[in-house]
Amino acid sequence: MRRQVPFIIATVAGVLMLVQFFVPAHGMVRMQTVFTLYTRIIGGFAMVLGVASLMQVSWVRVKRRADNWPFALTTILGFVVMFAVGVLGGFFIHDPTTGKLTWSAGIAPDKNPVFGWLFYNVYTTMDATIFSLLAFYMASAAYRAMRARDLTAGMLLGAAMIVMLGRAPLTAYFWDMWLVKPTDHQIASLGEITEWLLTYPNTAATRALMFGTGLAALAQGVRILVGLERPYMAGTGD
Amino acid sequence: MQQPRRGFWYSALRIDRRYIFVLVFVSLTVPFLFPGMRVAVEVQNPARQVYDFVDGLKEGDGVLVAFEYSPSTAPELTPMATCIARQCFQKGVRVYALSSAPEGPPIAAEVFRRVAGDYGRTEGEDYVNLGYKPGGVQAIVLGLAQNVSSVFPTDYVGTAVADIPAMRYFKKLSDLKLCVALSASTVAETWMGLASARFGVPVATGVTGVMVANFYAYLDTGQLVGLLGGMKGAAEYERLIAENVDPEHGYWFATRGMASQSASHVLIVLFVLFGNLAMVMSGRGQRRRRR
Amino acid sequence: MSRSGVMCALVGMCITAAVALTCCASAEPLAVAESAPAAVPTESAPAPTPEPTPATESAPATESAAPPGPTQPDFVEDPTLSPPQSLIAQDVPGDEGGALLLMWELSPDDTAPAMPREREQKTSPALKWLTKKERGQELANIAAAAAKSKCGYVVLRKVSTDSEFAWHPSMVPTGNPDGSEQEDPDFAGPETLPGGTREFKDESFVFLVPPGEDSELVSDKPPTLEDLQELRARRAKKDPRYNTYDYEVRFTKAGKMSLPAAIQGVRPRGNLFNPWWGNMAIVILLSGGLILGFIYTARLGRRALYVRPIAGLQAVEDAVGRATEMGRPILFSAGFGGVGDLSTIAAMVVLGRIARVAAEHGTQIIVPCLDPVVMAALREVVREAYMTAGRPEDYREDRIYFLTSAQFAYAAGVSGLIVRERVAACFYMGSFFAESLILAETGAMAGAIQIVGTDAYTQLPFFITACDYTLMCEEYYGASAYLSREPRLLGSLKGQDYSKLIIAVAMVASVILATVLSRIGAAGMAEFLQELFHYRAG
Amino acid sequence: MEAHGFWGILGIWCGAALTVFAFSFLYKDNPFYRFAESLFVGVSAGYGAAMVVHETFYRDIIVPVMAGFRFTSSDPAAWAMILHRLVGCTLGLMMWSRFIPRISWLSRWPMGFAIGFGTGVNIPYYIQQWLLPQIYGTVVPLTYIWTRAAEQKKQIGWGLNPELAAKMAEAVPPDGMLHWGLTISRIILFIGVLAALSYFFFSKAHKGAYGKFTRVGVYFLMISFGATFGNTVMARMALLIGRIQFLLYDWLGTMGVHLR
Repeated sequence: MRRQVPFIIATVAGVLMLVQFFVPAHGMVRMQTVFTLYTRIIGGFAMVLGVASLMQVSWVRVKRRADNWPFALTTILGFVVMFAVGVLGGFFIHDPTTGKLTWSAGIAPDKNPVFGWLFYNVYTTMDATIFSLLAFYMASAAYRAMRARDLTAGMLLGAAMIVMLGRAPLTAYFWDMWLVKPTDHQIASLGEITEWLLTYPNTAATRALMFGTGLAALAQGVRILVGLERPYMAGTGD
Repeated sequence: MQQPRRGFWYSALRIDRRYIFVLVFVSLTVPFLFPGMRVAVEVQNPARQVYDFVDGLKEGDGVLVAFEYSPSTAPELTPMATCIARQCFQKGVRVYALSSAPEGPPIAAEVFRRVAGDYGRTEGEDYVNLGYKPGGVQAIVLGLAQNVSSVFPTDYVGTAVADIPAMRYFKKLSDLKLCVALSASTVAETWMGLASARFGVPVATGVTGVMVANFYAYLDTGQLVGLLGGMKGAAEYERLIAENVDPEHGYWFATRGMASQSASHVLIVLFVLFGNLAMVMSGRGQRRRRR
Repeated sequence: MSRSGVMCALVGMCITAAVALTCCASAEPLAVAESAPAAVPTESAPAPTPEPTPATESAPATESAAPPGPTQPDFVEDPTLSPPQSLIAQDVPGDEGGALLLMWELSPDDTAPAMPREREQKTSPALKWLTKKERGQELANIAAAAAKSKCGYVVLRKVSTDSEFAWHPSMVPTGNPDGSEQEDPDFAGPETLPGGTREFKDESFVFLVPPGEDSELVSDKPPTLEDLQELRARRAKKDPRYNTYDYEVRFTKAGKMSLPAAIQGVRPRGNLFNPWWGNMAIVILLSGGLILGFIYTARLGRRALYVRPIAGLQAVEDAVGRATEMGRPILFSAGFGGVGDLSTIAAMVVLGRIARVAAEHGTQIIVPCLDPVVMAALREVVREAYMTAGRPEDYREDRIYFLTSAQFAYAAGVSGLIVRERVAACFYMGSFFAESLILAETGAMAGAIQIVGTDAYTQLPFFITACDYTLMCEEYYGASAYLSREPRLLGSLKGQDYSKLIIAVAMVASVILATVLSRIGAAGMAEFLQELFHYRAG
Repeated sequence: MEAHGFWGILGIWCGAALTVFAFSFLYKDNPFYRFAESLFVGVSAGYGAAMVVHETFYRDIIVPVMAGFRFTSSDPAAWAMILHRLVGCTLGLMMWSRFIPRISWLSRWPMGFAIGFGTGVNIPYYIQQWLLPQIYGTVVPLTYIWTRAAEQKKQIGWGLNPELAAKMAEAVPPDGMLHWGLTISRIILFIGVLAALSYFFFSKAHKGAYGKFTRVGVYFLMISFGATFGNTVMARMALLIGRIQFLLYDWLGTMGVHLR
């Protein structure tokens, strides 16, 4: 009951989906939609679990006045506001033509002014900004971590620099001015070299990686279906 | 790291990274202070293939543009969308936009709002913004292949698709001549795998630079008809549009960024060279165990 | 597998079949519109119900049951034109059941050359062994010749219970996207199929969703119950599970059309196998079989299975040991996969090992999670590891917590964590995306030993440059097998290896063959060889 | 987006402030960044939760069930539809058994279902995404025949240089000839695939000639990673450029400074 039923459920679901891929009949397609619905619902309930965990952690920090508890409070407030506005914003949308709120479903940021404002000016701004922090880290990584310690690292470096210069119109332009034009296209342009690098050696390696990953995924799947690995047992005591 | 802590090169290796950050910021900002600055972009084949394919479409054909990205990657992907919209509108090709990402539709609306006017194209007649649908891109594509209205009963602003003239020519996925998946994730692969391989609709992708290298493998197998890679790809497309389609209109975001792009690339290359030089001169790299 | 495992597998298979049947049954309406035939075929049932017998031959004059009605505005019937011959209807193989194929022979009055049917194009002697380009050229020539003859064919359709035939939807240029025809002002007659056409694929069937799942309900202006029922009734007409259909095919020339070749009571049905995916089935069966086979040979233990050492894994002890010396915690991140993702599952195995070592050394392990379900799973993995190490009292659940499910919020949170907690060793196992550099570089800044295992090859360069050890893609999957030295997992690794060997051999052989073929001018055969590996998505 | 109205401008200022807060992390970890970070954590969690409430609880459960009950009289199929929701919610509620450790083993059932489902879906997907298409792309004749038509389509160099392309095309006989460059490239590609594949072969120690071959594979891998690195630099810089454009154009724009 505790050990075998989950395994049976997993195997049944897995084998059914595997079979469904090859059986195009409508009944099986319908089954897939039903199963997808189940997983969506499970995910929804699990999300509650996760949010509860986050709120609990933050709340404990606030209650205990742990260090930096104001930030935990910020998290809680941010969540509460966004959630409330989001839920209401989903059910009452602001109709720009009539200018009044109407009952609806769905959660379009631009239909609810408040939610939209939070979404665009807080959510997406932070999203984009933290994303763009990567540029700085990239630079420092290039300076502090990229070392031609051996031949392999050297090749990584060389390829990276060729691509970077080839992708930079300015350098590509000067290369063309000084090398390509004078020799009447006996020397390939930097962009073409980059293209070649990407199209042949890069594709070769990528393919090998894809073969490997695909097969490894298949093997792991088989192991799960026959119960050699039972990750679903985790997280539930005994 | 028990090494003698002395010597210029040694200290250079341990320079505070904040100086690097400042340099990066400056190299990116300065070019923008000279709005007149332009850099010519070399057009490569993957971008040209996209251009040629759209160029080969006839008036009245349908093109689907999937805005599968959030504003965080808009600098790379939105210029591509703008260019595709321009080329399609100029040829009279209908454009349908949809997204499996909740942040996508507003971007699509913005792009259409900016471009459509230049060619006198109207919403509903020449382009439709179908909006966002949860449940994953696989479900969306499979649904579209059967029946559009089952997935998108209404468009983004809530008009029933039955009342939209342009939707008469887009009842199911196979009515389209091209799908363009603009994505910052593997969603583009899913579009390719389903739309192209299963339903035979050609797929071109515009992806962030991160994924370009891997997508070349799909280009070679013919899974893709064309590929726009990152801001450079967008700039290439912008050049093709600006020179062949519509010189006067348009504010070429990507092309403008190219100056900063070049500067930063050169800076990074210099960083790498200098870092390695410092390692050599200081006589010892950090002995980090590695493969 | 253990005996109980085998038992469960068997039980599982039985239930699989049962669920399949019930699920498909529940997909069928229990009681349907009055037009429903006695037996609604359950496509995926093992014994397929007999296809409604197609009228293989039709005597035109007698069976032209339907006089041209008002839905046929601008073709006048002309008995002198002879109709298409020997009309038959076939189910399109390997589909969901939403397509029907009408095939006929040309009307004697048709002057156009017969166009090869779709399924003939690869086999007919004229078109065999041509490359795609050549074949396309040939077909284009035939089509051009056919276009010269100003004749064509029209298809009419009706639900068997209806009285009047109407133009087939795909010949009516307008209408609702949901396929329900509507009167359109600028409707000027049907688009006829060109002369020489000998087949027509009717793909206009749509399966009705169960009541309540209609997408209209979630739109901004949900319809009333009456509207919805009316709409569903209209859609039910297009559902081949509820109706059979009658067809008429007429030969048209210069605004006239012949008497119909008619056919009654046919409908498509779903099929039990899609031949297009045969090569995929072979790949899965072959590789899966190899993997299972090696698992069993490994269990019998006839010969020890060698697996080459994987550098990154052997360094785990060193890393944890170093953390112990410095008295700092270690950090583990399971990446962005959901609990079902294979990369996450491999991460759990690796975490089990790391946590055990940490427990033995008495080192704190911090695990911030992106996915609540993953979090729950990881908690249990760590707890079991501590118990195995005999230190259950050291296990602290609050060190394994749900941070957030937003990518960069997570990256920011973890990088802040690394700096604040002065982490000594970081393990990133799982699938990572753009945030990889933030994590890896912050770790490098904090001077932590970093060991990475990921299947996200876009992020590998940064991990390789910024981290100490990197398990690339498959190495990472192999890690779980390598860690738990179980013969079964090693066996599965073997299976992968041999599948790879087969792929390599197949590629070498085919490439050489293709090259030779193309050099001796049989490019078509080379393409055919390539087509064997053609992919279909699903 | 250009600012209009008080709220628009306030939004831009708020966005600019958060941007600066986040960038301040580059100097050092500080309260401003921590504020922005924790705010973002909360807001994104709230966003996700609101999404779930609408897309799952409302659209997938409440709406269909409410509508379904209206149908049950006319169409028994509605019962099946409602039953599906019921099963799904039961599984979902089982997940919540984690709140009660004593019965937390119940949550294995939904997890087993989710994992089994994911496995079954992913196996074919990986194969048809990564295995077959790439074999398909590799199994091509190594020799490439150059025809004038093909050459005329492909313009070289700066891409927009018709007369040069025409010149190149003239050099090609119309019936075609062996293109050595592309042929060699294809051979390199093919060898690269095999070599890189051999690196991921676990059953054999990397020794001797085979070891050297796998080294070649590693070189190909490294070139590929290098290319990825270069492209990613481009991507990240582009993102930062986006933010800088926001600061320089939108934010300064609200202060009357127009750089465009």
